[in-house]
Amino acid sequence: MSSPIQNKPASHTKAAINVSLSVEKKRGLYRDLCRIRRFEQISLKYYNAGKMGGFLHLYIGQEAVAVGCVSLMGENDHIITAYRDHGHALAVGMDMNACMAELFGKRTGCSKGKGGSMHYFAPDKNYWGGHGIVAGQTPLGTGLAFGLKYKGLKGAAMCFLGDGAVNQGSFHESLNLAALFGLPIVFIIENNGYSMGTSQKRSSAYPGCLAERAVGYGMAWKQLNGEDLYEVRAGVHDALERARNENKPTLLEITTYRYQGHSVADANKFKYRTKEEVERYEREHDPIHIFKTHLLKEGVLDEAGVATIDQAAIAEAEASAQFAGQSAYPEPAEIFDDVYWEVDQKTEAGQTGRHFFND
Amino acid sequence: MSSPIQNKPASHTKAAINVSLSVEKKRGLYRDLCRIRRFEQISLKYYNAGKMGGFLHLYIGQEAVAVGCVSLMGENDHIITAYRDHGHALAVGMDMNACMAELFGKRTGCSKGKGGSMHYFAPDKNYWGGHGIVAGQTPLGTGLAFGLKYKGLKGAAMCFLGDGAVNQGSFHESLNLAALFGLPIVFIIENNGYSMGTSQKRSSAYPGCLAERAVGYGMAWKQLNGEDLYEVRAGVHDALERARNENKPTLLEITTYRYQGHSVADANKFKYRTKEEVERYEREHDPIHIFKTHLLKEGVLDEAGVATIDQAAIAEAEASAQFAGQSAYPEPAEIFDDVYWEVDQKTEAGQTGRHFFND
Amino acid sequence: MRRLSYRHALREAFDEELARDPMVMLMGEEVAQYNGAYKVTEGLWAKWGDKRVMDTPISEAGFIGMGVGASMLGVRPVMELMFWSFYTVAWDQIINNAGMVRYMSGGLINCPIVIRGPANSGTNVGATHSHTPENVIAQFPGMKCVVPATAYDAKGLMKAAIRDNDPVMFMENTLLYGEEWDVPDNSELPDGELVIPLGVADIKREGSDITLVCHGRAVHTCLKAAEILQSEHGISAEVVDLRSIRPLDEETIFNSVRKTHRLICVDENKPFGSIGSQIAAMVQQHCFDELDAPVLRVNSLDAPAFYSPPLEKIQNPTPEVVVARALEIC
Amino acid sequence: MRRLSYRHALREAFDEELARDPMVMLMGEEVAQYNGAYKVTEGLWAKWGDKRVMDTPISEAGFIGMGVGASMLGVRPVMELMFWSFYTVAWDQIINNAGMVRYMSGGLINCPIVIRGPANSGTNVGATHSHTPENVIAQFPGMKCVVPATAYDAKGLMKAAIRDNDPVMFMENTLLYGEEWDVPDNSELPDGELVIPLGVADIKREGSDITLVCHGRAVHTCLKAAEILQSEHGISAEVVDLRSIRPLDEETIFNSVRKTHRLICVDENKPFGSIGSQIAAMVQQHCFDELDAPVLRVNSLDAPAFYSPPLEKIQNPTPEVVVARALEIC
Ligand SMILES: Cc1ncc(C[n+]2csc(CCOP(=O)(O)OP(=O)(O)O)c2C)c(N)n1
Ligand SMILES: Cc1ncc(C[n+]2csc(CCOP(=O)(O)OP(=O)(O)O)c2C)c(N)n1
Ligand SMILES: [Mg+2]
Ligand SMILES: [Mg+2]
Repeated sequence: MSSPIQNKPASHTKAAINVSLSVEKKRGLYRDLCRIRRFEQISLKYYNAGKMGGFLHLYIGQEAVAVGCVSLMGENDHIITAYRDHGHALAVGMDMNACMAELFGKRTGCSKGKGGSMHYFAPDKNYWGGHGIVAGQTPLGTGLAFGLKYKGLKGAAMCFLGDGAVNQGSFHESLNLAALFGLPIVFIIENNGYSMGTSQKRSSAYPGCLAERAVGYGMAWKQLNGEDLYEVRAGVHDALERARNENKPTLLEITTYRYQGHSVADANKFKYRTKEEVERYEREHDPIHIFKTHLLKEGVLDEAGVATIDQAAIAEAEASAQFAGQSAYPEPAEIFDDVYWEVDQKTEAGQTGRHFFND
Repeated sequence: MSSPIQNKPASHTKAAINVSLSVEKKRGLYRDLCRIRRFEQISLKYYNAGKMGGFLHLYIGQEAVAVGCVSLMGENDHIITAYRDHGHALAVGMDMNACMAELFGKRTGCSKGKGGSMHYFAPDKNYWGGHGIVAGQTPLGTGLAFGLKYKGLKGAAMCFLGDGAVNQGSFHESLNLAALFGLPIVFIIENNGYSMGTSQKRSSAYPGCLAERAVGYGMAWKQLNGEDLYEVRAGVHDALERARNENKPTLLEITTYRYQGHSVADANKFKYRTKEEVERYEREHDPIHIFKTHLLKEGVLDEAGVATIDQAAIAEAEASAQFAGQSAYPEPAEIFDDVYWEVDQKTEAGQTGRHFFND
Repeated sequence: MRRLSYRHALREAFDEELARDPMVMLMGEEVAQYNGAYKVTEGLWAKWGDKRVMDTPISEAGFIGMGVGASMLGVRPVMELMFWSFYTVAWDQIINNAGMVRYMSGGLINCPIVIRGPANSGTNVGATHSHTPENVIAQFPGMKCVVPATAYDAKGLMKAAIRDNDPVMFMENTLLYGEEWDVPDNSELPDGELVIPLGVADIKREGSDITLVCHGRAVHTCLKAAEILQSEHGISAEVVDLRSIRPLDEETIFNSVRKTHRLICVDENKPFGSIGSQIAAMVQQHCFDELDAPVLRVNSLDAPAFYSPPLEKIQNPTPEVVVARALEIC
Repeated sequence: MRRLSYRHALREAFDEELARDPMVMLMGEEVAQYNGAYKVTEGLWAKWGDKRVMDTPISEAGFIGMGVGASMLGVRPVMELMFWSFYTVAWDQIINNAGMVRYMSGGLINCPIVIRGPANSGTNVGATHSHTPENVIAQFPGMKCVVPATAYDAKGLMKAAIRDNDPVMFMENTLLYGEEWDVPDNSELPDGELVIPLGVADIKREGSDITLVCHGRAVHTCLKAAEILQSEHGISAEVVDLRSIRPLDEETIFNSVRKTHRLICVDENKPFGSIGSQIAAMVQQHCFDELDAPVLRVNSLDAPAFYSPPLEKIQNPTPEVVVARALEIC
């Protein structure tokens, strides 16, 4: 019943949605992959230097999923994800400076220092976060699709979640709502094999794969290999078209892998899986390497072009850290901003009655 | 993929679990069916006479499900259900007087007047309620199965829920936990076609039937026709044996029908479904009538025997209402009983510090 | 002036707001085809159709989260919890998503939603169905919380709640749905409609000897107590109806206490952390020298809701208890 | 006397209780093979095995409800919420099932469970991960709620909580896990073990001029404030650590206030409906004539938790703020 992982990328490479990509667009996708990887590597360096607080969940190893999916977005397509959200943020075009400054807790951060690593948002780019409660974003994503349909816009929502998140009730309620109401949404399980230190087998019961949870809702589903950006694009495109044209949801499971620990604070990262396993993925399944190979083969880039893009990404990431470091922290008075819209806008409603109870 | 409803009861009638029933046991099952029906009809009469408050969700039309399932219970089998709980309560052998007195809000009620119609419990009979929050009992039922396994007892839990309850997240979390941990449980969807005024089609997305929600968890499932007590027993027996012997869960969907409104207060009971539909079920699918037909055919009872059992049930139910009417209401001081075990038992822990904050 | 039931007043508010703004829509279990479990939305599905008035499955976390998500795109869903008690299964979506996404996004997002439904005990439906979560909700900066006591307030506050650009938790009362009050027709109003701003308390009865601060059904308990105090004890009680818990009109409370020098807070929460506890804490701090007696609180008796009708009746504040407490400090 | 970290003290409590009663078992996300996200349960899975120390999927409603169900059969699960903040997705199971099944069954059932985990802000993990729900929980009759401030208290209270036959919500603190305190070895104790009854406050510092009532990490804030008050202002502050919120040791609070006549309640809740609000309401009522000044409250500043480290730091009560408030009324 399960659709096995396709290891032969050839067919995807030839999918119309990939063939139609311009050279410039392809180079752009490679640039996106590099920018995400370098941004995160450099954020890790500054995390370790004590410049940030809280969590830092790195996406390194999974980049082709976010980049592939986001590259398919049109004007009325929206995305939402969990706390491992830097990749999606940079892919939609959020400013790297603002992203890094957010990690540093600076006022110039994309959430003014209020959200941190787990809470990047860019409504102007159809990016709705960045959410810390496992699967808590899935009803919200369903709501984005609902909103599109309600407003009569032709578009789709992509809602990302992890393999551990499939066991939260809110996700299942979302699947039923999406299927029942015919909502234009693609749920995308980024299956990196582990929820923190727990392997897929130890957290989930499933027949062949997790995407089969869709069966009980009569929903379409498919498993894709996330190491190949072309496969991601081909499979997700079909699901997006089903959403946009037929108002029908899909549950996709995209297999992928994270090289780092669950978060930077993961002391057991080589206990619940071996170092060998991680290294094998880095060696044999790295999405950036695989996409690079495609582009070299296609003649879209040569080795020098590849290096130039990567160097620029490193430079941009380092510059963003400089920017972040030099930015100011928020002022104490800002603690009470952004709690209530009406208060922020100084409307009458925002000034009637007491809103804050300090004292 | 869906297993179609079996309309030919013959095979079930001949199932070993049914063939092995003694004449006395069969008469007992018929008695149970009548006692539930009559208890509820008479409770409705007294509800309408203003003797009760709150909700009264009647089980009339569904009796073969509770009676069939409970008749399979051994020493270490446990059950739990939702608010439509009178049938299961009487089936496990709860005292009819205590059940009626509970509806009247009397101290002699099974929950001392604290629970009401939705909250019958009899731990001594392995009956764990009676729960008002839709699907809220499903993690508890999973816990009963977990407790059995933890304690090394060979038994199973049966956890009942409605067709509307399948769309609560807690139910799905329960399915995953039960399948993942290998718990001895049978989830039983009593599908009466409606959740309040909403038909199954308007509340749930599903391929062929609701039990197929099990597929995504690799769990066994089956659909049964609940109008025939023999079919219920045959199908549930298999699932119970799987639970007891293999520690494997099953999701059963038992189709059934309620004749009354969702609760006594259902003003729309002939709007979301026609009077004709209800009457057709009463005429053609009544579980008591169908079981009676079996027993008459088998020579287990004759018409006189049937009437005697029914008369006794009416008399018992009327007597229970007299008992309830004559019982005393709880005293105001009892409001603070049964909040904390330690306080009730007057242990040291129950007397250290303030537990109640009146004033 | 027309007499209108609390239920009907709410329905008018929905109808008017549905007409005013195409982004306003209603959703919830049985709100459409069934006309609402308590008939609050009666006739609206017939009038406005599937798109604007929508039934949902029994998936409170799912559909409330869905409404929150849609609100980020500018839809303005008014979502019914058949009982507010069922907030327990949707708590994460309410508090973390509706309540905090604005803050965590540094103000990029706002959620113009209303979550509404009855939030009261006293109808013998058992402990799980008898929550009064206004105190639980009002603790969270980012949330607004409104509890109308009359049909007039219900209509005017609901219209303000729907227009508000922050999440408003609107708590109704099954015991009041059928009660009637004067509610002006729009044609009788200077602005042509009834909108009552959140955060403004209403003095439901003026008095000089003691202040009774209350909200929701407790307002009527206090009004009865005030009558008894006046007629039987010659004590003049002022009844301050908060109407909105957050934002809170503390000035009206403080001014009343400065006048009467005595305060009882009456509400149907369980005592620990009740709205009354918060107000007592505020008043003793800000009116310390004005108080001639300790602030007393009258709450639901501190146990889960008792099913048995006569017992549940005495669990909630009664006029007699309020009178007895008042006599202790007057 | 040994020095033991708060984390290690808890681990000892689990280990001893696992040894004492075969019905005691631990469950939660990553508590077994991973040794706990905060290493509180380190080594216990290796020692006690799969049955007694069990990993669960990320299904808080499911596994907490499962534990509640098992507890009805006599199992005594100690369930970890990786953060107490995740109570939001399990709220129904906690409050309606664990908290009310005893009442609704007329006392036929009890749920001997412990739900535990860190419940604090201040670690820059954002608003959704920084809930301090002791005030939300303590509102519900049927629940017990414990918040230890030291390793000593953590061990003794945890052992009492596990033995308690009612549901106990046990709130730890990530900022204290690594801190060390004196904790006697069992061999040094007259009873051979350390068990601290719930409902008994602890005077962490004696004083005569003002009382600081607090719990959890705020105890240490108050102890520092008390030192400053003493050394810089000659004011002698008494620090009362509640330890247990429900049951609550009100006598110790009242006695202290009767001695000092001044009270500040300090806790890390948001202000509205904080534990401090409840205590202020109680104290002004029961010690009205003893108070020489209004009861003040110091809480977390009234906004969701700010991520930015320097900002979140000033959101929570600091010794300086407590001192400043104390000087207002001393
Ligand atoms: C409701 C809830 N429970 C627990 C957590 C703690 N937690 C954060 S991430 C995580 C693992 C999630 O794994 P997965 O869904 O596979 O996503 P991944 O981290 O692999 O991207 C856990 C347990 C949380 N944030 N929310
Ligand atoms: C969480 C929750 N939401 C809503 C309700 C109100 N409610 C009670 S029963 C019911 C319908 C349930 O239908 P179903 O599961 O099919 O069971 P049936 O009544 O048919 O036995 C609803 C909506 C509730 N009790 N709990
Ligand atoms: Mg994962
Ligand atoms: Mg049903």
